Amino acid sequence: MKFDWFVIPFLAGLTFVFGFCCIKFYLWIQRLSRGEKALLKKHFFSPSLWVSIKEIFNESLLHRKIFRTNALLGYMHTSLAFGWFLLIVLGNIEVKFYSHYSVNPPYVPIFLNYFEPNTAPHFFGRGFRFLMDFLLLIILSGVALAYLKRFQPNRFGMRRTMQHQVLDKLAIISLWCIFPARLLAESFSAALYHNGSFLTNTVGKWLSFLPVDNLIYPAWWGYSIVLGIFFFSLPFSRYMHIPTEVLLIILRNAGIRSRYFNHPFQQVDIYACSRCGICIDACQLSTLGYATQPAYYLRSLRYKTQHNELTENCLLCGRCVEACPVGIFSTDIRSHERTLGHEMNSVHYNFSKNIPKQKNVEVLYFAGCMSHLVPGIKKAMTSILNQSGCSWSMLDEQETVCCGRPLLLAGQITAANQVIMHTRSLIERSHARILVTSCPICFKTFKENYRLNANVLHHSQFIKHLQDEQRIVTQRISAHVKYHDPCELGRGMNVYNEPREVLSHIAHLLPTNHEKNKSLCCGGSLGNIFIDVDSKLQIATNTLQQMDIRSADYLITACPLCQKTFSAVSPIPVKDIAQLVADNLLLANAENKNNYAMISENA
Amino acid sequence: MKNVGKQLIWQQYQKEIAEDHFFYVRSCIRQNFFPGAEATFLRILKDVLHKDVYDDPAHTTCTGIGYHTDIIPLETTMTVVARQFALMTEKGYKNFIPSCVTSFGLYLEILESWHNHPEVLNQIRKYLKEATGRTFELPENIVHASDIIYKFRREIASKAKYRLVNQQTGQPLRVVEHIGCHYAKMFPHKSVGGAEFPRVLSGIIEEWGGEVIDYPERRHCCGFGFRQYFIKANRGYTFSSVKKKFDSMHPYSPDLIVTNCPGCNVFLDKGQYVISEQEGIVYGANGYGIPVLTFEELAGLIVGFDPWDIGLQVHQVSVEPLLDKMGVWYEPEKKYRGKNNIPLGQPLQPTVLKTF
Amino acid sequence: MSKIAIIGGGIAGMEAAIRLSALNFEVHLIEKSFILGGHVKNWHMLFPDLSSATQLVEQQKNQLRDSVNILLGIEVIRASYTNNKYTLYFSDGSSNTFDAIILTTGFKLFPAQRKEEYGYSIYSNVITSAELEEYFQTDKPLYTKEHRIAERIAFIHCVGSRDDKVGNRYCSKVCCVTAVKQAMETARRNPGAEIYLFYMDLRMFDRQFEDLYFQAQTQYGIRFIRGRLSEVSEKPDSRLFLKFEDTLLGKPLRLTTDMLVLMVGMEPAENTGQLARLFNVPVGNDKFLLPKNLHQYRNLTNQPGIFLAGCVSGPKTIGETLTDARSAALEVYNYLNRN
Amino acid sequence: MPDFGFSIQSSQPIDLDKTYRAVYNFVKEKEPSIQRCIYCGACGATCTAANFSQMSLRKVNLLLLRGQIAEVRQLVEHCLLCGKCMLVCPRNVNTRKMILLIHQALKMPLS
Repeated sequence: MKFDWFVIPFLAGLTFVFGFCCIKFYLWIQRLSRGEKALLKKHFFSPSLWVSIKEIFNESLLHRKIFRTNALLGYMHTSLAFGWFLLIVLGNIEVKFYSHYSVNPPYVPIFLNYFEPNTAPHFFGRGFRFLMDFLLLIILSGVALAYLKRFQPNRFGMRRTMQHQVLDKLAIISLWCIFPARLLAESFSAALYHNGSFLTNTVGKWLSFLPVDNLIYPAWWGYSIVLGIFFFSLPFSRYMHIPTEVLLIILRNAGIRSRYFNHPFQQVDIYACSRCGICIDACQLSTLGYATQPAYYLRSLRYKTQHNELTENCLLCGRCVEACPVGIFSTDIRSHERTLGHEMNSVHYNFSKNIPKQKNVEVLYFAGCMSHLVPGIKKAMTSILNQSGCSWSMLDEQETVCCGRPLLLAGQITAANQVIMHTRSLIERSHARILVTSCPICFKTFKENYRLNANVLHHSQFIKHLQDEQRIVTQRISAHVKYHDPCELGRGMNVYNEPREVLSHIAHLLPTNHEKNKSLCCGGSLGNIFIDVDSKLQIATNTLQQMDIRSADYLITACPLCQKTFSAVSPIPVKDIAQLVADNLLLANAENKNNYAMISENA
Repeated sequence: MKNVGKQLIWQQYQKEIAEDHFFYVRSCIRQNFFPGAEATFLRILKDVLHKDVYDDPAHTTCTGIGYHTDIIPLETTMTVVARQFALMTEKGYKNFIPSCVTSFGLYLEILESWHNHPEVLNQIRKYLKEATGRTFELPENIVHASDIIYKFRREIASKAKYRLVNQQTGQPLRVVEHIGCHYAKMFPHKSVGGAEFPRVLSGIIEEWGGEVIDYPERRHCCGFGFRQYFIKANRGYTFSSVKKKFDSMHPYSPDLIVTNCPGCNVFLDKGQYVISEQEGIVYGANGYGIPVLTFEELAGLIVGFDPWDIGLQVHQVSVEPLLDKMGVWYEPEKKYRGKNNIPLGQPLQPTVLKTF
Repeated sequence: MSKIAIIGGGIAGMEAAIRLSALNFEVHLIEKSFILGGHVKNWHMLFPDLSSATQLVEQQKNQLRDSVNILLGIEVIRASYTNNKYTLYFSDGSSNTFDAIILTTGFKLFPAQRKEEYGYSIYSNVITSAELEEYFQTDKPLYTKEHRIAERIAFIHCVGSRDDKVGNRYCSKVCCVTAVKQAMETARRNPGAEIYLFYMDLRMFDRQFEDLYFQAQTQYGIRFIRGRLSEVSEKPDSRLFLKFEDTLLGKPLRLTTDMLVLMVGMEPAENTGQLARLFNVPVGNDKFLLPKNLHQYRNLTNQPGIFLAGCVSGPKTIGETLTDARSAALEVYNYLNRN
Repeated sequence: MPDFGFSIQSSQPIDLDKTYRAVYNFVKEKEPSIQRCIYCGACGATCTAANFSQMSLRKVNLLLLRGQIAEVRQLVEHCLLCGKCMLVCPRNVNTRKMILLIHQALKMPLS
């Protein structure tokens, strides 16, 4: 068995990383609940494992999501990750061609040119040396891009980059040195033994003026040492994401989610963050100069530094989750952390015990607190509901009640449950089959936290149904409109198409630069309890600029809070989708009232 | 503290006080709770100042207490007041001096009403005539008894045996003055010095060598308020007011409180007992209270009357510490002896407030 | 050449004199005291831009041309009107005849001792806003009369304004913003001092006034309390004990302060009534002189040739006073060129 | 003690000399926008919780300034954090944060 002392740094590092990951992964998995363990077991022994493997290949190696963000950035990541992966795989295969190795210690393929200076004479020997040179070139191009990215992040589609810590810097420097060190060692080897291919031979020739005989051994040492440094720093730096992401993908596909603060899945999320900084540009708070993005937040969680402000200063708009190449649910983590230690002192809601009996109706309309500040929405919904011919009533006509989500967003679970219980009993009292709400915030809570018998619809969905059933008829107008996806409705509840279809029936719907899951936040989000109103309006102004709304006649949204926030700064009128519909209602024939049942069943 | 501003104010609130020939009417509360006080006043006017003063045995209450507790109709009150004036007219006097501050306020109020509504005055004349056959003239000069002492304060000072000065230290005594609400708050221009910075007692105190304490709750009512005190459950209001005043004056460590109103004197004196029992607080030095004297008693003390003749032994708060400070000579064993050395009996001892 | 008398040498009088002399009229500026500049010459800084008051007065004095005849230490005693001309008889025995007269006698500060219960001229640490403003001419921080640094200062709005008790129902207009300005200046001089403003309503009516208010709240931490002072007493250590009603909470409120600043309002200048009788100009309920009407003819009176400018016709800010004086100058010009 | 049949009431006024401002200062330090309040009452007028309680943020702010912590405690426990007040506030006070900070301060040993 071949051995030389210089492999020790590499071997020790590799052993350390392997051991560290095994222990860490074991501890995480062990902390999962019994049900979650069963899910994981089931995932391992079912075809769905294939999905995970495919995803690991696509994301951990090919980095497809980063390609979508920016091709150059994607290439950089792919060349490094997939290139290195292939280098290791091919190296291991290549070793097989040198038959005298029965057992291959892991260092042999890495330092093959040292242990086997003479290329196998057959075709495969030369072929492999060529392939290995080619892969090294690809990787080196990736490293070169990484250097470039430090200085010119704009070329990679990144306006802001992450401010890294010392340990991360050490790791990144060692990573950058690995492949140049390999090139150097292999080139020296090629100069001496002519065992290289197009790259190493050429570089070897250029370097042959040096005392190659004396330098080659230190060069192998150097290669091994930088590998060792990288491996030793990996578990403590951002590069821990490399092994963790694999586990993350498996757990996620097994259906495991973080359910409370410090859940093992959350730990996996935290370690899987590569701090690539893509979330920084996605986050609108970075325009205000706040370093509160998941990269910073997760880092602070991982190293347990003070981060109260980071927990609170988040719009919970979900743009970072959409943008994250690893798919980390950072908003969940923040929501869970908000429940800790921030619980309100005591809450005491004197809800009336005597809830007046509601008349039985088909449709119960819930405007929501915010809609009361935008009475145009209430009025529009009233005329739409009247026109639709169904029997309906408005739950919060006299007194506004709260859905409880604002409390949830602030982490006030106990208080929120009190409110939810009360509002739920109010809703159930009406026995309505459909609950329509104008507020996406309420909508999300009704769907997720209420377990209602009624079918819950956002008013844009409801209007869409009414249009499809021709229960309301609208006229076409020549106006141009742009549609803003509210965070809670779009990314929150995946309602993207209904509002667009409704709008395209009435006006010319113009595209924006930020459609659907890429849409921006208005800034008014109740998720952020840190920034003040001035900052929120600044975000709203930015958003409107980016949406380039001046080309439209109206900005349409489907959330009273978005409308209220935008109206404060918008140069063009801001309308709710319901208002646009109500403004263009044509008097319809009120004959087919009975068809109404279909909506509730189909929906 | 600057006196410039106060003097400007006092200039605006000066009134005419008659020189001699007074018709004196007594106070219900004063003659019951501090029976020596009115006798001392008459004694000073007659024996010290040599004035002509008439104390008519036929006069009655002014009904002020009944009036302020809403149990006597205004016409009745006016008719009773008219009878007092009739007595004065019959005896040939024109200068009317009530002993009671509430009476003083009530007389002023009625005179003002009659001034603005002569028809009411005629009505009252008719009532009085029908009821008693008497007729009356309105007084030419009506002032409170403390105004008389104020007017003659210098004369009294010149005949004084003692001064409001601590004999041990030579420092002036620190005196809190308390003016009854009805003295100036109803008709500031009928008072000496107005309602904000009344001069009637502070002038006396300064003339007699004392230092007046200007403490934040100086203007606050003693809390009597008639309706408050006369309903037992409401008496807490009265003593809350008393406590507020004492809490406020306490940091100034007063040696003495002087009042010109009979009711105030009762509540500031007896109130110290109530507070000591209920709250365990005593405001004076060494566990004794702060002595509360009426202006007549103080004047009597100054001119050298025997403290027990003035009636200081019936005060709740022991006056001995004050007498010692002023250097007033007194016989402790005679405190509870009446005329001809007859024992009057000993009062019960409070649990918290110390007494001699 | 027409002759014009301007009675009152404050900023309104000077401004009108400057404008009219530029129009080549013979202008006589009559001032009772021996210095021009009225109240403004005593002020430190002007709201809302904190520019220098003395500079304003000095600028005006420099602009008064030689053609303006300045009569100092002189009062008008008698006046007669014949042939569209006024003859004025002065306190020094002289007399002169004029084609038009502008009354610019301005205001006097409310005498704070009339609010007895506030203890001005009784308690040594009660001062008026005017005294504070003059004190600001020095660079020193605010000391109490016992030479302690004032650590807590209360400003009381509406002293002598909006108060039927003292016979002034009107709002003096400038005190609210003055209090905010002075509170900020005090905060600058006495860092760390607690400063309270007790107001009835904050009337920040003009441009940038609200900005000052905002700045006072956020930069200087001035505490605004909607509350009415009832009375003041002195504590044994000569600090002031104040009793208020917190009118927002509806509760009584107590506070001890080192100093109390009374924001004294405006009253018509002492001789305003006399001038009104002299020229037969009507007087309003508020005792300020009444113009012909309060819209188009704010500078005209019901007497031909008698004009008003500045605070003689009601409280005004400095900006308003100067504008008013210029407008009066134009009215005089129109009047003299009416034929 | 004799039975008097009545008792002396405690003093009602707010004593600013003894005002307990720790809670206000805590909130102010973390959320300076609380100082901008002009007590107009828009928050109380729009308040969802005011439908079934005495809640008024204007009053809460005033009570904090005057150190009336017991009353603050009673009022803030009605808040639903819905944020309507923030949308109507003419001075842009960050009201939700303010409420959460008050709750935090009330839990701390200083109060």
